[in-house]
Amino acid sequence: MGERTTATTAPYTVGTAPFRPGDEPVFAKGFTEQPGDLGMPDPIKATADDTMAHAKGLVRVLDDAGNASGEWDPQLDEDSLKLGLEYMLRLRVFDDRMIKMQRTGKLSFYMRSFGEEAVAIAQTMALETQDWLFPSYRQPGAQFVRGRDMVSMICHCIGNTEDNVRGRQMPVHYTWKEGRFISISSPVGTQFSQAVGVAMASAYKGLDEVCITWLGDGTSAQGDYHYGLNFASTFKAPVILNVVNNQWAISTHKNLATGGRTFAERGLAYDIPSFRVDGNDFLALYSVTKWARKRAAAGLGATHIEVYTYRAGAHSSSDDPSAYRPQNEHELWPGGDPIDRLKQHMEKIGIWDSNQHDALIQKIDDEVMTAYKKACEFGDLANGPYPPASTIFTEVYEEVPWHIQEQREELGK
Amino acid sequence: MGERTTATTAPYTVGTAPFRPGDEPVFAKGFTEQPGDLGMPDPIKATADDTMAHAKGLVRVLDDAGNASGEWDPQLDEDSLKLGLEYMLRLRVFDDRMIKMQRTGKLSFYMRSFGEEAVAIAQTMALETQDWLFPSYRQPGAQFVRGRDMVSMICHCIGNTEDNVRGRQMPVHYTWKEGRFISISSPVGTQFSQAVGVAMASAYKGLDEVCITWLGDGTSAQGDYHYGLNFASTFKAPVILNVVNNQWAISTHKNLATGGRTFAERGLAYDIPSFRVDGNDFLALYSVTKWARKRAAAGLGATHIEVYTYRAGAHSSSDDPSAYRPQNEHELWPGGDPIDRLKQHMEKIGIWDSNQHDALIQKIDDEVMTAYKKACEFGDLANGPYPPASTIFTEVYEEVPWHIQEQREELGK
Amino acid sequence: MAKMNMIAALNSALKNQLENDENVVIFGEDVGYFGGVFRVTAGLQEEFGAHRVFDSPLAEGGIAAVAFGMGLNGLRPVVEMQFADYIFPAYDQIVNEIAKLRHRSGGEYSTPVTIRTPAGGGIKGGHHHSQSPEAQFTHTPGIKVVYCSNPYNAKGLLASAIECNDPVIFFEPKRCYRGPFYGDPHNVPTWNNHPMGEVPEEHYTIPLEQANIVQEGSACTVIAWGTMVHVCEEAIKKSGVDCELIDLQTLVPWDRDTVVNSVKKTGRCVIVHEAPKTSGFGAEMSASIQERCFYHLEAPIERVCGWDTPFPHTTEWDYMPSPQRIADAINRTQEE
Amino acid sequence: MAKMNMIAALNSALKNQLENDENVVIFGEDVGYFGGVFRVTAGLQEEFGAHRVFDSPLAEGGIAAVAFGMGLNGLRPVVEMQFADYIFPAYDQIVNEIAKLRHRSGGEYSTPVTIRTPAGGGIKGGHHHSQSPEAQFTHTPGIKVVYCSNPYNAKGLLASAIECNDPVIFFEPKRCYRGPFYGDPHNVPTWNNHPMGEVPEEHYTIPLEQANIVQEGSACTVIAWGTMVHVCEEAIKKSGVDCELIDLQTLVPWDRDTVVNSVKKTGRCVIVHEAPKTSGFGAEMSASIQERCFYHLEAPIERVCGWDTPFPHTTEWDYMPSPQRIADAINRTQEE
Ligand SMILES: Cc1ncc(C[n+]2csc(CCOP(=O)(O)OP(=O)(O)O)c2C)c(N)n1
Ligand SMILES: Cc1ncc(C[n+]2csc(CCOP(=O)(O)OP(=O)(O)O)c2C)c(N)n1
Ligand SMILES: [Mg+2]
Ligand SMILES: [Mg+2]
Repeated sequence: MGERTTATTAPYTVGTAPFRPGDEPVFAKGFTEQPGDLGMPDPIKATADDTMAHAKGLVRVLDDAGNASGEWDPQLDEDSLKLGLEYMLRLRVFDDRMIKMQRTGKLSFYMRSFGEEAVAIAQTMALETQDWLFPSYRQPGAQFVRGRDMVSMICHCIGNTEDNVRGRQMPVHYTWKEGRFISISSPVGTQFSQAVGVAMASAYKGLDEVCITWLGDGTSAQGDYHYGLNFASTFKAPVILNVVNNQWAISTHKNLATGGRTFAERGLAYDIPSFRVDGNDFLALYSVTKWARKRAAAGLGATHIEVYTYRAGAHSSSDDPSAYRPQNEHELWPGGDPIDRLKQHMEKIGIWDSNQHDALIQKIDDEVMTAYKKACEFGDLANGPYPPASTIFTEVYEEVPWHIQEQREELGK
Repeated sequence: MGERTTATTAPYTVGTAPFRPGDEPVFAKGFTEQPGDLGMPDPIKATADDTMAHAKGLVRVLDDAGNASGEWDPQLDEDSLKLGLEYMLRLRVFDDRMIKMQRTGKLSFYMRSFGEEAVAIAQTMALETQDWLFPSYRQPGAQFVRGRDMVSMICHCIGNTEDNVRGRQMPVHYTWKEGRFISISSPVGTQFSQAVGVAMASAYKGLDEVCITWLGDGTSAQGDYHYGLNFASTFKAPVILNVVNNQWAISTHKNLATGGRTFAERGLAYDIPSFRVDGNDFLALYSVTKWARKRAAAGLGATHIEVYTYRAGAHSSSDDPSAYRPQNEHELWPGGDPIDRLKQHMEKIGIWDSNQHDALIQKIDDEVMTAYKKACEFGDLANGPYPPASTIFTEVYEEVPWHIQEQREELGK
Repeated sequence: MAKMNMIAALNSALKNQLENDENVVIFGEDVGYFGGVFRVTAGLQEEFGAHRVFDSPLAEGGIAAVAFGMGLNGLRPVVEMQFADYIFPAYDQIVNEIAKLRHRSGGEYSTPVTIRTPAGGGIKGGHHHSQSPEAQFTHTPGIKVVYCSNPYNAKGLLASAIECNDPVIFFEPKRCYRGPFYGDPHNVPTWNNHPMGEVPEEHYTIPLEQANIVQEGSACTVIAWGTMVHVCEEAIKKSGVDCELIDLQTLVPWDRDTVVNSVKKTGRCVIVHEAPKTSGFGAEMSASIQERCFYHLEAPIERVCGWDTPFPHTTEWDYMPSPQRIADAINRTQEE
Repeated sequence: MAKMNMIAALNSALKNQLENDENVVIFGEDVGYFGGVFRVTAGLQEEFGAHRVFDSPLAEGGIAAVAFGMGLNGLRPVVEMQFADYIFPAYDQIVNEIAKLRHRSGGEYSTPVTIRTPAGGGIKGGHHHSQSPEAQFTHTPGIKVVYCSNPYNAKGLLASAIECNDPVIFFEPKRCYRGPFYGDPHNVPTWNNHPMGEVPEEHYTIPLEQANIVQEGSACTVIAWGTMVHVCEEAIKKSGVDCELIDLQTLVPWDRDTVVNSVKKTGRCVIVHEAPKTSGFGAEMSASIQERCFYHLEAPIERVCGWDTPFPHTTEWDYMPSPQRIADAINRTQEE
């Protein structure tokens, strides 16, 4: 059998990113796909095949100039547009404040949603309040939509005495049952398949509830992605399965997570209607999610959505992307910025101007600062006070078993 | 939030089999897809998209009357056809003998390839001898093609002193390094992703080798299926990835493993050329596998093949399918029997008749009986002798570490 | 009371739970129409419907994940892993997710999943149908670990496991499904005339955290679970020593008082399990007993376990602790 | 000799291996272009090419499986699991497949995979960036388990692991990547002037199965691995007791003679690890030592471990064994 010298095959291919530090990123200006290219199939009657063009293409409502058009235009009223913008701005300002606090040691770690603010916000706005949210660490913005108090969010991030998860998890790993925002877990992707179970329970009980979940382009390589799609398909669970393709998984470009097709196409192979959506287009995201909810609530099962966006910031506060991608790559990204694009649209239709915008930012800045100060009254990571050490031992089980009780006594705190 | 009474969604769907005991299976007579329906794309130039029709359709060469036609006809010479038939018959006779032995306690357990004999045999014949075989428990037939001595195979199954895996694994879990037949493992699906690594190593060394692997329709629900396809796609590994869709996973019909699409279509979503092949059509299987090898050897990466067949027998000697499917279902299966169909073809082209056939069966019967008797000389499960108990302790590591040595001494055998 | 083997007893427990709590759902590979490869769920789909008892795709990781989600959203899922050897694709979902949900969410969420799985050797299953991986779960805070040994405790413990608001992993010694096993493969008794084969049809529970003293004795404490409980009974007879035999039943949390009091009384202890010795749960028992009973111990605590090798097929009787090996260990504790 | 921190030492070991054996390949999440989130593989792709050092899809189960196949077919894959907490999706491939291949194939096949993974607490990682899951691998025959503690042994042990023809899982205490940790989060020394920060540039090995006696002593044997070795040094000072400190280095197979001789000499023993107490590897050490040294023991063997709870974020210093808790345990062994 073969010797090394008899080689006839090439060594395996190792993918890389299109641009690396030192390269000048060359992107098209704007996407080639345009609003109106794709029609809206009937959510009740559509088959997976009816979404093939949507899975390969890109659902858009806003064009590069900020005009909304096409069948997917959700025709949102003024208040909703303003709310959407406000939530996105709040998330961005909040994130910036947290990153500053992280640098001063007031929290150990942070992850921003920078550049992806539309994702959780538009999608959560498209749902009903009884719907379950099962996020990754990149969708905390959903909490603003459901009205979570920022003080409580900050208390979690700075791990103080008012942290509702009692300092047990790292920052950004929110839990908020009142808002049906399910606990975020660090192992990536696990929520994707779990969400199917949440949705099946709602269906079992005959309730008008759906569950939405998200994972990243990188994470789609996990087994949980396959489990999620396959169980959802098999049981026709009322679940909305999103892959947020922000092009990067830490330093690993999405070229290394997919062999060249869109992520959305993966869903078709499970007979699940699948859409690729401009993730920086608030209106398109809203609209596709509404479509998916309608279908799920009718008992027709899952929709798979690839949210096409770009991670504009570092992966986390521990990461420095200048080591693996050009520093200006995100500015050249053809999808632009989700906040700028909604603002442009609102200006275009005459319900917004830059004075209002600046005033809103100012208002939010103040709110965030106020919340921040209030939260710090309960302690922060640099200075304490922290949740008492006894919280290590509680809620491991419903009741504290003898061996954990003994250990608690041994610690004596 | 919702009460049970506010139900608007239907409970989740639970799939089932098309026919259950007591039902009369209603299948079409033969497949609607015909030889010649699908052309053969160029294995070097084809993209995954060029195989879309093949993934949704069914590649056939033999029609229901036993005539070969179409671009996929491999035009095998007479000797190859006779060999293929002989290997398949040998496998069937061998399996029948083993099942009889199992009933007498000479082996603990057995799994037949009944109805699926063409799979491993046609596919292995289409490969080169240096290619790696990474089977599940349903492809032991590949060993006949590579010339493994039946005595040695039986010695494994009956766990005697000559078992080359030293009585460590259950019957049918063959290993045969000389034939590049990689060790079969019980946890289903693990080989599928491992095969990609085997193939990458061949490519790394620049050798003209490919690796072929198989898993079942049921098993395609495992994470390893997704890993195998995704890593193969990402690294363009020279691997042939087969899903053997024999309709059943023990009692679970394939309806519960896929949401209604073909398994082959799954491969397209990874940008891997994908084919659905009549798995009881020796010629079609051979041909598609040759195609895949050509492509892999040229450094163009994986091919995904759904082998469409039917598990005619029980899942294993521990299983009784009459509890979950009509007893005559396999007789009505439109794909027929792989041995009958090749025989019919050979008769049609005038190179075979029933006298030859009966004589061949007789010859094989004798060979198997001779091998069986010879193997039993080295012991069998009912009567021993077995591999010595000391084999428990060796080859756990390359050398026996102190703690295992101590335990060996404690056992004192 | 009815005569039941362990399969019937488990089936009876599941039936009671399905009747009493509409939130109980059962799923797993082949558990629906067919009723499971060991028939533990036989008849349940027919009686309770396919939305309550159903077949799932062949993916243990997906099964565990879906159970997690159902449990979080108010159901009480009971899943079967077809063999304990095949639980490992679900390991991440169990140890990182199911076990930690309550803690990580500050108690806002929890998921009362029960994972049933046939475990252990003695059926010529070789490497991958014989393992007894309980120790690989006892190191994970947040799940309870139960191992039944006979029809009576199988039913009572399974009822408790399902009713427990914490996740529970429930091991069933498959060698004992149809009868106890006393270490002699040629002696194949049934549960028919065994006192533990008398099982109430009605619902009852055996508390988790409670061991069972199978027989009292004064000279040595023998601790076992699953199939090994019966093998130990035989070994004790063989040894001629007056042993106290404890069936641990629940491994996490284990029954401290029963164990510690017994060892303080006897001053000697032998721990027996099928799984490999190194880092088996016997190590934890030995270490804990030594810490709590040091000044009462008259002889080293002995462990009799599976060897530190994969589980073999033809030579399995040389792998599993035999009555003789256990009796020898008991006798060694009496030497001083 | 050069001054190296643990990251540089590991990088140096990998570089030597890539140079000396063309069959060595390295892959994992972010290990290629970027050089790993902890920078252990920095510069290697540039030097050795993208077919030898590369980024893989984000799937630990796939990484382990591909490594299995490469190892079986003649390569010597060294893979990184980004955090030990994320190794569990690969658990099946490791414990059922990689560990058992040699045995199950009658020795015809084997796969010399090395799995490197940063483990342990002390970096405010909370539930899922802090775990130290070594015990969950020590129960699996067929793999060796190594845990380094300083730059010098990190390099020598990693070289041995890669050259070993058996699969090895190699834990790196991430808290000690840049300096030892003595239990005081406000004291952050570097490896710069530490004797173990002097590391040869050239290839060398430290045998697997060999513990390191960090300091000799006569009154109590303290056994630890990883970060806890340094915490124990501090604790021993605090205790004022003349302790012998053993850095176990390799857990499977562990160094029987060094450990047993030490405990026979001192008659006392404290075992320390970060992982939860129940079924941690300390249980195995305690049980084994008790079996082998029973008649030499003057006091109960103590274990000082992480609590039986998930690993917390803000209160991690109350979770990890502190010098004080360890010193208290050492002192308790001296009471009799
Ligand atoms: C199972 C697991 N493996 C590895 C990690 C470490 N890790 C955290 S985020 C991340 C990248 C995720 O990328 P992607 O899925 O694209 O999500 P994004 O960060 O871009 O939102 C990695 C490797 C993890 N948290 N869990
Ligand atoms: C990981 C794992 N889970 C469960 C099993 C038990 N089991 C063995 S074969 C089988 C069904 C496999 O069906 P399929 O993949 O369709 O293959 P077929 O038997 O039809 O060839 C099951 C559930 C196993 N061996 N491994
Ligand atoms: Mg990403
Ligand atoms: Mg099948």
